[in-house]
Amino acid sequence: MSDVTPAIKKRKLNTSESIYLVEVLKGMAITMGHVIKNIIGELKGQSTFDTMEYPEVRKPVNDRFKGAHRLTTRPDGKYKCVACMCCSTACPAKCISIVAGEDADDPIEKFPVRFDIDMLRCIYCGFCVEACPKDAIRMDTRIYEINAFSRQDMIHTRDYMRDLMAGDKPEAEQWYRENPQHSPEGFLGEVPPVIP
Amino acid sequence: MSETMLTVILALVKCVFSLAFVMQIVPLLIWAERKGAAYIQDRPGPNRAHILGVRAGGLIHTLPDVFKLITKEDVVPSHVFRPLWALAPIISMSVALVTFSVVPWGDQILIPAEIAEKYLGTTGPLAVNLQVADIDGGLLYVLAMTSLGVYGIMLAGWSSNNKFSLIGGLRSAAQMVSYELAMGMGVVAMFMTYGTTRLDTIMQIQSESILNWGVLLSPPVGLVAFILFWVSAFAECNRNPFDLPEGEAELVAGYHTEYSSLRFALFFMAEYANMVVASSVTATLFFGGYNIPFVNGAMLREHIDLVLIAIGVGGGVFFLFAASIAFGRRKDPFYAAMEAFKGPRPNKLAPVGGLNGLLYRALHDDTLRQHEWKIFTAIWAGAAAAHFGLIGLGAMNIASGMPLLTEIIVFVTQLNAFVVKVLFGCWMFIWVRWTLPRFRYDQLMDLGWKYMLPIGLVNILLAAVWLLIDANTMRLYAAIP
Amino acid sequence: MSHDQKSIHLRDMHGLTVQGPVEWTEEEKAEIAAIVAKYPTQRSAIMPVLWKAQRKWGWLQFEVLKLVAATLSLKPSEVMEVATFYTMFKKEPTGKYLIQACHTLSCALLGADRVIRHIETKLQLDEHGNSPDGKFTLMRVECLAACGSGPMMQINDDFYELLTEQKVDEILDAMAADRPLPVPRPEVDQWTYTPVS
Amino acid sequence: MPLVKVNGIAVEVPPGTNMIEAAKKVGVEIPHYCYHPHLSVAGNCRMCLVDVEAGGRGPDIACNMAATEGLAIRTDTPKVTQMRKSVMEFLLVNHPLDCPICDQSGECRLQDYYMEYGQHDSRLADAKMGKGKRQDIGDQIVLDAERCVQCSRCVRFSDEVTGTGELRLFNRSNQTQIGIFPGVRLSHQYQGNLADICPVGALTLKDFRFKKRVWWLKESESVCGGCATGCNILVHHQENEVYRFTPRRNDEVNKSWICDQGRLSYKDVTSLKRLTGAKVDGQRAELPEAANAAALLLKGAKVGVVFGAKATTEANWAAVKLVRARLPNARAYVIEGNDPDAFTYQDEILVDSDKTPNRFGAALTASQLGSVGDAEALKAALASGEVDALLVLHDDVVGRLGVATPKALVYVGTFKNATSSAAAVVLPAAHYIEQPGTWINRQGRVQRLRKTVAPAGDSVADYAAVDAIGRAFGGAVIPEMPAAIFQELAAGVKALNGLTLKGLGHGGQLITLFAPSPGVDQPGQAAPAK
Repeated sequence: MSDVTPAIKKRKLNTSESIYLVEVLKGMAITMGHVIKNIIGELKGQSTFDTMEYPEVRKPVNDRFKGAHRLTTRPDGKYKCVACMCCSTACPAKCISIVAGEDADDPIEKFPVRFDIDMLRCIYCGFCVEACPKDAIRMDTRIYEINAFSRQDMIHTRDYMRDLMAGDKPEAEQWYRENPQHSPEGFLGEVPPVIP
Repeated sequence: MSETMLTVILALVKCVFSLAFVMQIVPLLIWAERKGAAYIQDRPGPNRAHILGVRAGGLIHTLPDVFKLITKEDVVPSHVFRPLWALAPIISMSVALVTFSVVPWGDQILIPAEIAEKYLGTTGPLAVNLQVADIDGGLLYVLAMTSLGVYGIMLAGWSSNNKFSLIGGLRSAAQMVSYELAMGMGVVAMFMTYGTTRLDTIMQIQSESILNWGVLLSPPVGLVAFILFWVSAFAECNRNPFDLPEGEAELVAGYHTEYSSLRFALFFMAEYANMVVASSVTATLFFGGYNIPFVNGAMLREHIDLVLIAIGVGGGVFFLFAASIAFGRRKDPFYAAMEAFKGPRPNKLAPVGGLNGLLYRALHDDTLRQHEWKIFTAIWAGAAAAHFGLIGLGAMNIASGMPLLTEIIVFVTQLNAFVVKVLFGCWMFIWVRWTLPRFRYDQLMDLGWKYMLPIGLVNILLAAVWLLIDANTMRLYAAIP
Repeated sequence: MSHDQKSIHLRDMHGLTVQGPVEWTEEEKAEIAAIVAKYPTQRSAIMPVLWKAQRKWGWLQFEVLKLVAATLSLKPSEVMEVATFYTMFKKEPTGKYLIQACHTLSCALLGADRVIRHIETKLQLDEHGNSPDGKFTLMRVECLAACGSGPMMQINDDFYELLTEQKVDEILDAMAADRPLPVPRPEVDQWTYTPVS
Repeated sequence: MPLVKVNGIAVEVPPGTNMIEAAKKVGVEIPHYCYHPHLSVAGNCRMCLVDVEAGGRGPDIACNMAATEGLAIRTDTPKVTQMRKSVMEFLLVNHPLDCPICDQSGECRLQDYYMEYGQHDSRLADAKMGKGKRQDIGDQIVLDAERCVQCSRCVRFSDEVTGTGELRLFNRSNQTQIGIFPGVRLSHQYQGNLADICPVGALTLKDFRFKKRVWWLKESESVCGGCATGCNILVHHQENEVYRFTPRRNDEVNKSWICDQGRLSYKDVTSLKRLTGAKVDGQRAELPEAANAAALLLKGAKVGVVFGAKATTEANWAAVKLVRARLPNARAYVIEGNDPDAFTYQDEILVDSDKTPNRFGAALTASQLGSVGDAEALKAALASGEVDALLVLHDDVVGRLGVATPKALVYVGTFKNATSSAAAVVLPAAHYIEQPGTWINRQGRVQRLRKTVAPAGDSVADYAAVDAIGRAFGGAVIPEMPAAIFQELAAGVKALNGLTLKGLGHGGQLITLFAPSPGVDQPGQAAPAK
């Protein structure tokens, strides 16, 4: 009869086990061992804990870890993003919405008036980063606690994503500064008359 | 000052002291429970709350806890039977506190005649018993009071008008009734052996020699009685592995499901107060109470200079050792870990937040934990200095002949011995709780009725046999005034 | 330095205008009519009329192009198309002496760079190739078909060949002082391109 | 007819056909930039180089290769691929890497062919030639000279189609760039076509600039309703929102062009002037409710029906059926001329003076009721009281004729105007791109409308609005499906006999119209586009 669950055979306790006290004391020795080990560790200043003291100490994530998105800027502080919408086209979750605008004072005419990512929809696939021709969006922040008190706040806006990493200077920007001939402006040459 | 007045004042002072004793240990136990659990489970435990950067190893956490429990809304569910529901936590707490009144926490303090006559208006020296209620049936009183504790839990469970609470209460009642018996058996064996139920007399008997300590009396009667008593104490206090009234998984919370705010706090504190009382009674019955092994009160009084030297050197070394460790810990492993994290860090996370953090920042510019360890270094070094200073002062005073000071030093020393025993007992509670799993109801009943009760009965028989054959025991009987 | 041909709007931004009123005199109109008459369509007369305009005003400002277009009943853009195609139509004012120095292979091998640098330092030319007094303008140009006698340069309409630093000094000094110029190409036979002994 | 061979496939084409078109016939695409079927052949992009097997010598450009007997070309040899690759490399030497900000990307020939034939590992070491970017050269057009590949399509367009000749190629060699004479802006009304024919992003439409990436847009066929020409268009829309109109090639009607007014008329779809809900006495009402009110007004009254030159033929046919079934004594009117708010521009290229897209359709159906009155007749009838209730399809009768408003005025229309505000009952009709139907243009060509996006608000197709009145009278007057209505229409109207909706195809069907009434142009007389 295959549908009968075989009975679980209990192991017979030996004498010392059947008087609970010995086993209890054994268990208590184990736990006390942990206590002593941890106290000594604390006194010696070498933490023996398995836990991490989270917000201050973070689990070091891999360099390829895909954290919250950020928008990079050019040396003059403007967005590198030119609202080409490659990212929103590539996005499988359709969570990026961009509204393009025209910057009349800039040789790079197009810029994002709005650039919103709905982080509730985002699946962190990183296709947007792959798709971006301008290195304007990156997921290298290593920020993994993306949370808010409202759905509205879970939509990361343009300026938020720019300021997410304020103070941090990625290598590429440094590189552009040192190699201005390769910067996007280098190709454009003469500034033309501007559309009123 | 009349004799009556003096008695009343002394009684009041002792009451306050005993209440304070229990209530001061409770927060310490809560901390010990959390930290002990954490260390057993290889984690740091509470370490966030701080006052200007000092966290005192998580001790500060109790303060916000208390504040939270006091300021929380007192929710009274509409379906409870209000009078009993309100009474239940009070019963629980008060019973735990009242039980402590018969436990002696020290030898007598003998106030010399000249001081007593001058300030207290007595004729001759005054001997103060360090015990609130010096009653004949001390042990029976303990049994009586602890069995009252079940009412708190039972009434809470019943009056909550909630099936989970009711089941919790029922379990508690059943368990208490079963283990009350085993405990009683253990105690009967002990007072047969001691020949008295007066706790101060029992203490006097134990003072004579370490061989007179309850646990060693009439082997194995004392030991078996201790085990019976101690196991029953776990059940009486509703502590793991016998904490059936509180089943998180199956009973939501158990008998206190409907309680919040300070009413819940009373249950919570009652549990720890019970632990203190149970430990105190155990120490008194089986481990010589306030006695230091091999050294009784008379010896302490006789060699007060040696005692001072021992305390001075031992305490000083301890404090200096603590200071040196604190000094060495100014560079915390925590910071090594923090620096090891080589990623960008969002601005929104600051190491210190809130008003407390702002204050701290206004005062200091080093990191929080470095600051804390600096303070610890200062505290421990200061304690060492104060310790040496006080001991020196005491020595000078004794040299100039101050018997009252001798009495006080003896009292403090014995009290310390008592506290150490009590705390160890409490630690046993915690230790066991985080080691063993909870018993099933039927296992609990099996253990109580099928094993512990027969063993208790046999133990009584054994005690009786010892009474008949052991001259030493007879000598003890003779010593009773 | 050559004309900056990066953007056709650049010259407009200089805000430069030609001297005098932009209109034909009656005689000129008659001459233009004669030129136009030589061709089957009016459009074919663009080049001669542009030449005429360039001689008259020195360079071809937008207004001049418009006048030419109106004269030939064409669209201004059609005239401009032709004017910008040919480099010898000047779209920017130049000095009295326009020096066009060849820097193509033959001349370059024979030391054109040295000569051009010499001219630049001697005349203290600015980035547009103009001398401070506005008298000279230097352009580097491609081959002007005098490869046999390089290095060479063309000043206005005349070729100066087999140049050396001394010879350049001699020519430029004469021009600067408004003295009669050396004979343009005395060294070479005009037709056989063989040096005159 | 000469027989030519493309990649070994023989095809017979009319003499003089160039080989790009011949290859298209056998399904072979020859890439090209400068060639455009409606412009002269310039042959300067060199992208259409093909290998001539027989009938010629060496590689040659297909666009300038007239079909002659025995001509055989190949486009699938490695040599051709290599030639295309080399041409692409030249074209891209100075082309900026602007694709992310370029509106053309997604419909850019340069992108398409680069992916196929590009020199993917660039050999270019020098800086690119900078040219004028973002020049404002016209009301509708932005010029980015850097992106230009000098195909000269726009030059030929402004020379050959509009004849204005503003755009030229200036300078020479690698400095060649497209431009206008300083100060002379584009002045014609066909500027949008420049953006369409530009194979790259040099000429882009200001109106569409940065609005939407084209790969997100869906294209649906329709017909422009701006004037009687009936230019074929593609409606570009996404998620029920219309972003632009572009011309759809129809050699008989509009070739590949459309005027700017028509191009920008997509804005009317979301205009605030739309009627989006039914109204009874100025109060918002549900459609059946309003139809009931209309039926009450018309029942027993002396009804005049004004057939709509802007309504679909189906709607007019529904009106005919309504009159026949329910209003037997009603009189029919067709009012010629334009609404007061129509644009006034007209020319000889495309834009007709008549701004109604379906005048013939209206006249043709109205004539089924016997005599058809004109504006004067309507005025007189209203004045004399012979007509005291009007059913108006789209026509702004009140605004145009200044007639005294009859008590019972039922208006079926898309836009608010004087008539809609004077009407007792208003039934909202969908915009013409929001409904199926047919129009008959000035040539007498029956062209098909399609539903491209959902109707705005409560509006319904205009034949459905008329049918709603019929239902209020007690029963539907026309079938529900557009094909069935057209079948009935084709059977009922002599000129349309034998047509089916499907048979109209993409380009429409020319019909023989009835003898024209005075003042109406002879259909077919008006020339198609130049």
